[in-house]
Amino acid sequence: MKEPKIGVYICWCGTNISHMVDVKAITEEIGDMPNIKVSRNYKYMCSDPGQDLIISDIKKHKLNRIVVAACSPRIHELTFRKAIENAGLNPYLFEMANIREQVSWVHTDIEAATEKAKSLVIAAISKVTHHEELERRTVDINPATLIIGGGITGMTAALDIAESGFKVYLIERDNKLGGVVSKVDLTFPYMSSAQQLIKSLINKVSNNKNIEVFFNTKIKEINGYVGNFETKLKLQKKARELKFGNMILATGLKPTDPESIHEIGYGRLPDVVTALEFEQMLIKGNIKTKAGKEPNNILIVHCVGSRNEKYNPYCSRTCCMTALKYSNQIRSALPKTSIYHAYSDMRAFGKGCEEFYSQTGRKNAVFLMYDQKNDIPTLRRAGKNDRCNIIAHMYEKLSGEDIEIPADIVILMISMEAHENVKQVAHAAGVSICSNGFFMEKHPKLDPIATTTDGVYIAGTCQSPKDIPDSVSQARAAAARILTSISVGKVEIELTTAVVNEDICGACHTCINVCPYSAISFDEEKKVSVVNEVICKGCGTCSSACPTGAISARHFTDKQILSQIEGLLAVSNKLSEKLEMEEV
Amino acid sequence: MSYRVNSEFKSDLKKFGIAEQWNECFHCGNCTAVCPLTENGFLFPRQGIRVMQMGLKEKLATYVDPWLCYYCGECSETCPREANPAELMMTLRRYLTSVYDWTGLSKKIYTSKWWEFGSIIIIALLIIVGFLIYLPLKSGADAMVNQSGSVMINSLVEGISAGQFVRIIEIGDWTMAIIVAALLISNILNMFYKVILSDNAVKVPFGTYFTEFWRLIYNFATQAKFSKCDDRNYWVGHLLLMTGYSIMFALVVIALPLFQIEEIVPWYNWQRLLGYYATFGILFFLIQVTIGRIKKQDTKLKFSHPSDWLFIIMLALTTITGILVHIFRLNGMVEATYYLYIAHLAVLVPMIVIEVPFSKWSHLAYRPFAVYFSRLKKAAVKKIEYQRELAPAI
Amino acid sequence: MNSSNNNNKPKLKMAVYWGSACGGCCVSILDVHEALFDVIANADLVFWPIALDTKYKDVEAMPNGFIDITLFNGAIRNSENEHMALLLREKSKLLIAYGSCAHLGGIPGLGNFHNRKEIFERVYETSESTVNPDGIMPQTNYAALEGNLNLPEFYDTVKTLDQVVCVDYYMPGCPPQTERLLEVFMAVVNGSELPQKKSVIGAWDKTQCDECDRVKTDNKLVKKFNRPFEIDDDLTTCFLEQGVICLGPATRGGCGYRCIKGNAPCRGCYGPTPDITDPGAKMMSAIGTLIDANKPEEIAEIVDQIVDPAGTFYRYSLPASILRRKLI
Amino acid sequence: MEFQPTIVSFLCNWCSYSGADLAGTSRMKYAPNIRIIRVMCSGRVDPTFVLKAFSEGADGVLICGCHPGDCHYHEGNYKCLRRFLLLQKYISQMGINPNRLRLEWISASEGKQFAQLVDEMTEVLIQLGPNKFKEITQPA
Amino acid sequence: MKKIPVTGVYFHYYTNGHAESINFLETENYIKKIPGVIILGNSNELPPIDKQLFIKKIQELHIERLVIAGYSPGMVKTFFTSAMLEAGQDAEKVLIAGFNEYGAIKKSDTELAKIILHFTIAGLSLDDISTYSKKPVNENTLVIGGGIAGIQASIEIANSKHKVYLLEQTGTIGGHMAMFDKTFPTLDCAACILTPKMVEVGQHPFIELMTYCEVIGVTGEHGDFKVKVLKKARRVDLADCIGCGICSEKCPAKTPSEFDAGTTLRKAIYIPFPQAVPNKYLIDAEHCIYVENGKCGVCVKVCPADAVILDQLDEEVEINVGNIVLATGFSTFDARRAENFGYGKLPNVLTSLEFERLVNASGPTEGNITFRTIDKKGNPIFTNDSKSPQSVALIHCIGSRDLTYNQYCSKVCCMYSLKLAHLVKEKLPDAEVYEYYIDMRAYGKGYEEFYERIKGEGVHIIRGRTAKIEQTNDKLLLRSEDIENNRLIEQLVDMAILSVGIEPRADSNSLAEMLEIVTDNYGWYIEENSILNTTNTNRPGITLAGVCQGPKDIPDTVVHASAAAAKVIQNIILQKTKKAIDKVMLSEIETTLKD
Repeated sequence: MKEPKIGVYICWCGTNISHMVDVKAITEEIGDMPNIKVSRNYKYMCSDPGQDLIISDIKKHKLNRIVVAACSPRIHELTFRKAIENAGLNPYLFEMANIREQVSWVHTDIEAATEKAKSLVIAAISKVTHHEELERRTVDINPATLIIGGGITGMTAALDIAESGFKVYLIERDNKLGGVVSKVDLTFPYMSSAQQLIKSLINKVSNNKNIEVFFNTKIKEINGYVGNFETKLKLQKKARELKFGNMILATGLKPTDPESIHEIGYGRLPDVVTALEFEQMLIKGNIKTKAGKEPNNILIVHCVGSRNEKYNPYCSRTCCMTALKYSNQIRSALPKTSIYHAYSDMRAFGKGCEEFYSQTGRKNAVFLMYDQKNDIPTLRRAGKNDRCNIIAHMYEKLSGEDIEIPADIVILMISMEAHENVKQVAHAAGVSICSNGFFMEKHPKLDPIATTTDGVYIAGTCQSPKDIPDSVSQARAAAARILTSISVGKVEIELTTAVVNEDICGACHTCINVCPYSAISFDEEKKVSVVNEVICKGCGTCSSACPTGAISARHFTDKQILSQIEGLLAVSNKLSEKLEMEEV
Repeated sequence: MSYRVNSEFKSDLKKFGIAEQWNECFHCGNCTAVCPLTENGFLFPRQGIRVMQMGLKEKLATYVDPWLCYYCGECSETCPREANPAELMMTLRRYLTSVYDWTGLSKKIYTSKWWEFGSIIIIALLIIVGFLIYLPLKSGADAMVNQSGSVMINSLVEGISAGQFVRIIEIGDWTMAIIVAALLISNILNMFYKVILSDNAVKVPFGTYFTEFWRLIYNFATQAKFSKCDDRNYWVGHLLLMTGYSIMFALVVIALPLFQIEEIVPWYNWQRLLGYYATFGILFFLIQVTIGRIKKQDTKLKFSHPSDWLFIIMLALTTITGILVHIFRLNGMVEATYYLYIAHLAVLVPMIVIEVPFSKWSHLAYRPFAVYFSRLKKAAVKKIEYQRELAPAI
Repeated sequence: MNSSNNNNKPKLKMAVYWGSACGGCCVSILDVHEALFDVIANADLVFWPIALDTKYKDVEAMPNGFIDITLFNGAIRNSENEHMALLLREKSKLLIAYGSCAHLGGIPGLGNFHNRKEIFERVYETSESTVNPDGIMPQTNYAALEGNLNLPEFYDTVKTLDQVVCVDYYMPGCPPQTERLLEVFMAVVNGSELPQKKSVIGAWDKTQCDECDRVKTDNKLVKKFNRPFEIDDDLTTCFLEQGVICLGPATRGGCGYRCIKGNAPCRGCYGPTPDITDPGAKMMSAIGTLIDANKPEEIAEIVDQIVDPAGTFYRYSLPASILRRKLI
Repeated sequence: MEFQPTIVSFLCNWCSYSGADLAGTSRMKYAPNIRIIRVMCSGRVDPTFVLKAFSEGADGVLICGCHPGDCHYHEGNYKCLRRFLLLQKYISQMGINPNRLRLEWISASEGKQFAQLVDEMTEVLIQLGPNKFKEITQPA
Repeated sequence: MKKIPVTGVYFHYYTNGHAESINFLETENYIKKIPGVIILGNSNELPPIDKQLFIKKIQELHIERLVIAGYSPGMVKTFFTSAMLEAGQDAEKVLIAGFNEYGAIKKSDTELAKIILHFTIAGLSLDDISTYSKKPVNENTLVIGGGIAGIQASIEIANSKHKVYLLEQTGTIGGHMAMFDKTFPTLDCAACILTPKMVEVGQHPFIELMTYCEVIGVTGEHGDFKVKVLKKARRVDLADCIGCGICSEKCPAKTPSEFDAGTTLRKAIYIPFPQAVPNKYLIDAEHCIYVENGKCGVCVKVCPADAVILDQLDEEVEINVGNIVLATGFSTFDARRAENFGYGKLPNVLTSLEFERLVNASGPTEGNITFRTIDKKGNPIFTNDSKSPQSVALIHCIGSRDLTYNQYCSKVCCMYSLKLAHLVKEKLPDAEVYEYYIDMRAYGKGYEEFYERIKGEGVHIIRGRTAKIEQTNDKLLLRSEDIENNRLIEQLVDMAILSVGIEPRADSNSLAEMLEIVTDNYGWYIEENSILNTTNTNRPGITLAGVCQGPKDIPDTVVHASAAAAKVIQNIILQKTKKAIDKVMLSEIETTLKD
């Protein structure tokens, strides 16, 4: 190893860091440490001038290790690596100390924050001293794509890719395509026909030669890595092995089961129906009570299972507008029926939606506001003199009155939940699930379609509740990524993999089953374990499990982490010594 | 107690109004906030819209809020949904008038043109026919003109003396006044029952009835609340009308023998000055309103219910006939004076009989009473929101 | 053995000393049997308390660097051990930590689960065979009638040799394999290029498993930990796969997997492979990984079957481990 | 001056480190006693690291990973849990209060929980007092 | 032609708010000629006709299938479904032919309307027709607008190794997002997540950045557009400028900074913000003293790199591209228009955008919330010298959900207001914060949870729109109804923030005219299909990305931009261009249908 010449750069992040951390003091102190050739601070390290500063220092001082203390490496690690690479240095001879998210933003005492920042910087220096050069590698992309879910999202994505001339495998758990949209009559707010739309889509998918659809199929296991995934399908009679380069998860939604919400009386009262059940009535043109009568009063309860800690804390995004759609549809067929909406906030936010809301109001729908968090309308069977089937009781917030609402049919705008097979799919595809049960995206704002696993994209309601246009857009966006990936044909792979030191490996076989990706195999000839670095994702579990220390996790080696620990504690060690001396 | 919502109620109410945009309201609260007259406990117009949308009929009957509104129109002007809350308040006033009216005539008059015009025409016809048969014009016009050349108005009728004629008209006046007052008072009692007694939330301390009574008189006389509205011109006009009308009413009904005399007193005499003031007051406001209602620019005059026009027309006709009677008298035109006098009565009487207890004019009583009742409600400690002072949050 | 006595070269001066040791290491030297002649032919034994009557002051009298090789066995338990370690370091060109005790602390190192007080109490008071009504405890200084008596100070903590002095090489084992000793000895005698200082000699870089001929499969998951007597050993399957903790995977080869050949699991006397900071921790990590359960309660239940993790994983290496001793 | 413990913490890159970042971006305040080391997965956490931290003077060690079932690498967190339980038994044998070593699950959305955890652990460690191990492992 | 079942066509004349309509009569006459088609009538009433009579008609004419045609005829669909059911027919055989769905809105779209209806009668969807034709597509793409949508679309396309011209009107890319402090609901700082993307754009080998440029003309068609671009004179040489900032320091001319939403002043030679890409200076000709009267020129003298070219002239260049992505974004509602809130008159009434800058660490006060002051020259600005407010009110829906201004919901204001409330609480923990809202639209992933969190932070969140703001002494008086608690509030606060809605850019209509695409009543660009294709426009090859199509939050914008990119990449890969449906001749369609 060459003698380390380290450059340390501490960022102010405007005032984000500098208001809580004495950046200058750290810079000075660090400058006196051994091996440190350059120690600087700058207002915005991530800006072009900031990066230029590093680049010119590398060239001028022949630096071979860089430490940047700034924000979270999850934000700017790549930026700096690129800059360092531009300066001709291997991008992995670099370490970031997170002194913003972990220090300046979360602490209030300048002295303590500065001390902590200092120890983080020293730890990064200690670690970077042991960093090694890692070389970039690429793999080819298999042009086929796997799409899980044959709903509108999956189909749109499939068509976008297939129409561009690439193979798509479309996996559907059901025996037909269409998903939830196929159970819907019309779309809001322009009231186009969901049925016509989905039928035409199904038609196109079925006629596209590039799309192979698998019905009644569930994915158990997916192996491989971006560009080269594979899965084995168990079909009725034969097994089928699929190889593909990318995949889109579009597993869709599951409507909440309203039976768990006792007040609402689903299952107990026959004329309480869910939104999807009501869609069936609309498709068939048969809006009747169970007893076959035309309803005089219809109550639509919004937010059933949504926006309530007991059920789902989130908003299901589409129910308000769907409810308004029902209101319009009922009005067209039953001009005299009273329509009541029990809602909590009218979320008419999309294009044309506010207008739709006002249009619905004009058609004599009564909007009654309830407290969806604490006071769900209570439904009971009506008495003989009530002249209706069901009476709903609730506190109306806009008037401040306790009211009762007569109803013959009650429609529940049930919330959307992630489909139950999300967990299984997530496990197979190696993506995370967030607290609400939906797939976790790579970044909630700037990358809502990618996941933390390369080559795996999510689209539609499996990411979060959304309406058809938004699902379709997301499907398109995912398709864009995949088209890019296919047309470029190559992808760079993970560099921070595990590696086996064959001179030490004792052939104990401990590691082999530890790897979740089966990246480790045993070389019978050499009698050592071997890591397939294309499959390896660099979690480092094997490295910890290896009793001999033969496996090391690149960029996170024992040596690197142990020196990081030493570095971390160096400041407090010195400090406590100082304290003791003072006490003496 | 929980109220049962009823979306059908809206269609009942529709007949009392012109605009129908109230369903557009999404309850942002802008109208209430912008209203200079609303206060805690009486949050209008939004709550009125809410009660209307929900069809809470019983609740609505306990409301005095619509009477507290003087229709400045600011709420409608700033309403983001153009839901026209001010016009709803107007509509609710019409509706409440019919609610207070126990005879049920009010509802018929408001909601049916046949009833409205029919009742007026019948009363007018009765008066015309009655005059022509029982109080016909004397022959010999010259006898009915005095030295100064003006018509002696009380001596036009065949067979009775001037004194007798005044007496007959006075009796007629009083009869009319008593009937109208009886109807109005019974309606006010009905209002009192509905607003105060049947509202379980309100228990008025007895003393309050007296301590707050001055408000009734004060508001009747000044429409002080009205002056809080931004457009003070309108309040001035309205005050002119109100005083003018009251003076005229006093002169014609209470002081008829003093007012309707044979001799023409000089123009600076009190009767004539009062008369001119009243006529001016009425005409001034009438013209203001008529132009406004035709132009439809001012929010409060944009929407005219048939009853609004009828009221204007009747009042205008009364005034014009009155002026003409005066002019003809001065010029000694006997026949013209007589027939116009009949015409004057044929307009005036139905106007008072129909408009005061059953229609638009009833507000002369309901408004001050509403102010009075609202104070009573506010004094009733049971419901906290009436007690709340207008105060910042927390 | 190919002995090559080069007469032109002076004989090596060799010393053997025992610190806190059982004597097994010295015996292992004697175990060279007839090869002893080769040793004698090439080396002069200048100091070996177990075999020769050389006094400490004779050693003190030697010039610095007089001894070519010192095989120091035993841990540093008391001040005498420490004194001798320092002395021999001064006098020796090569100081070799010989055997597990000098290398890692060895069995005496288990004393680090206690401190001096606890040990004295046990030994001089509470042990079943002790009769000490006066509660007499060893003192470093005792004014007897005959004059002052000095005893070495008994330390709280057992140390490895390299925690006291700088060590040139380590020869692991409890005791080291005699063959390994001879190989090392002959290498020195023949003037072969010596390995990098501080390294382990007389053992392989690879572990026991590399030599071990028991069958190992990929499936090492353990549902239950057994003690050796609890299983019906099939004599061919890897101990770990039978649920018996064998430190073989984390222990250097060199002994010829003798314990395992004797159907006993490896206990780790040869110490860790290079680059391992803490062999016990490494083995714990490996063993932990192999537990076949995901629920915390289930895992805890399985972990509880390892009665004494510290004693099991650090049987020979406690003083050399990261934590070194129990905190009392 | 009141004793201020030092906590060395190992956070998995995907959930817990993001969770800590979230605490940062959400400006949730917590005790400055924690020092975070990023590892790719809690499964990377070797007992050696923990012992090293204690020996270097850490008063507490906190390991955080994804919630069970959420591991970015499928089950690295389970492996961490298994080692952790064994390690905890070992350190208590060595006279270290097992409460000085904690394993917690922090997801990427649990910034708040992370902040609370740090505060709570700091409090516990203040109660326990300084870790004396450094005196043994790093004799003056 | 395929035999079709007896189909009844009903015209729903209701035009759904559109001022102009297609020629219904002509369409009726056209469709009548198709065998098997019976016109059943028309109406613009709701409900359309007498149901019993209609049922009778269905039965008499043996109608097997119904097609309702018109503007969003789905509005009345259920009437016909139930009528079919009652007439004993298959209720599911009611089809919708929505003219507006596919952009047939104006009279001139009548041909398109015929096609739509004809297709529906044939049981097909308009999407079924292959309107693509093989034709070489220029692989270069023009992206207009350098906000997050334009950035995202550019990166997506450029990553597929096709050249992108990213055209931006101002001196830097970044758009509105760069101005924001934090982004909801995760509160990551906008700059932190945006600047890496901006840098990526700046360094991308396949992106040619054209800042300070405007499109002045587009000719050609899909696959081969010729775009005339006006390169406005930057007056600083991009290659030579080293970004040292000495020129700006010395420049005597000051003007309100656009980037800081006018909360601070910048010089006439300036860099929009520190992380600007490209990070080079430019001269704002409108405020430059030299440009105005030929005197000054300080910048030229001080520039160490001789990069200033004061007499540089605008330049016209032409670029050839195959596709155009429109990502022009939005402008915020001018709060001066809503007079009752006193913005522009009362100094401490701020727009949300101003507040974003004020609370931003890189803003005028380094993130301290202070009162507005007037500097020596009379400019209202923010400095650290003035005091901080003790109470702050946020008022939602300014310029949105209001028929006087814009009827639509701006989609983002609720959430950003909650975020701003949080930021106030964070910076001024003792300050009281009030939020006045109508409906809380916390619809996205994690939004509702964020709303709950803000409620938990002690912000007073009040349902009820504030009607007006008046100055009383040194405080602002807000009058509102607290709807949920049945009371009126007159709240005195120190500062009020107006959550202004978003509007189409002022030039959106003129740009639309130049590009021959359609806008809606407000000025948002209309998508080809509101459900299945929200990125295409009526003109093939011109794609929409982000807010210019309608209000969106950041995640939706990013997804939308990526979706737009998908279409472009697809076009380039396939080397096929799309014909506009209305350009596909009717006779051609008829031939297709016969096949």
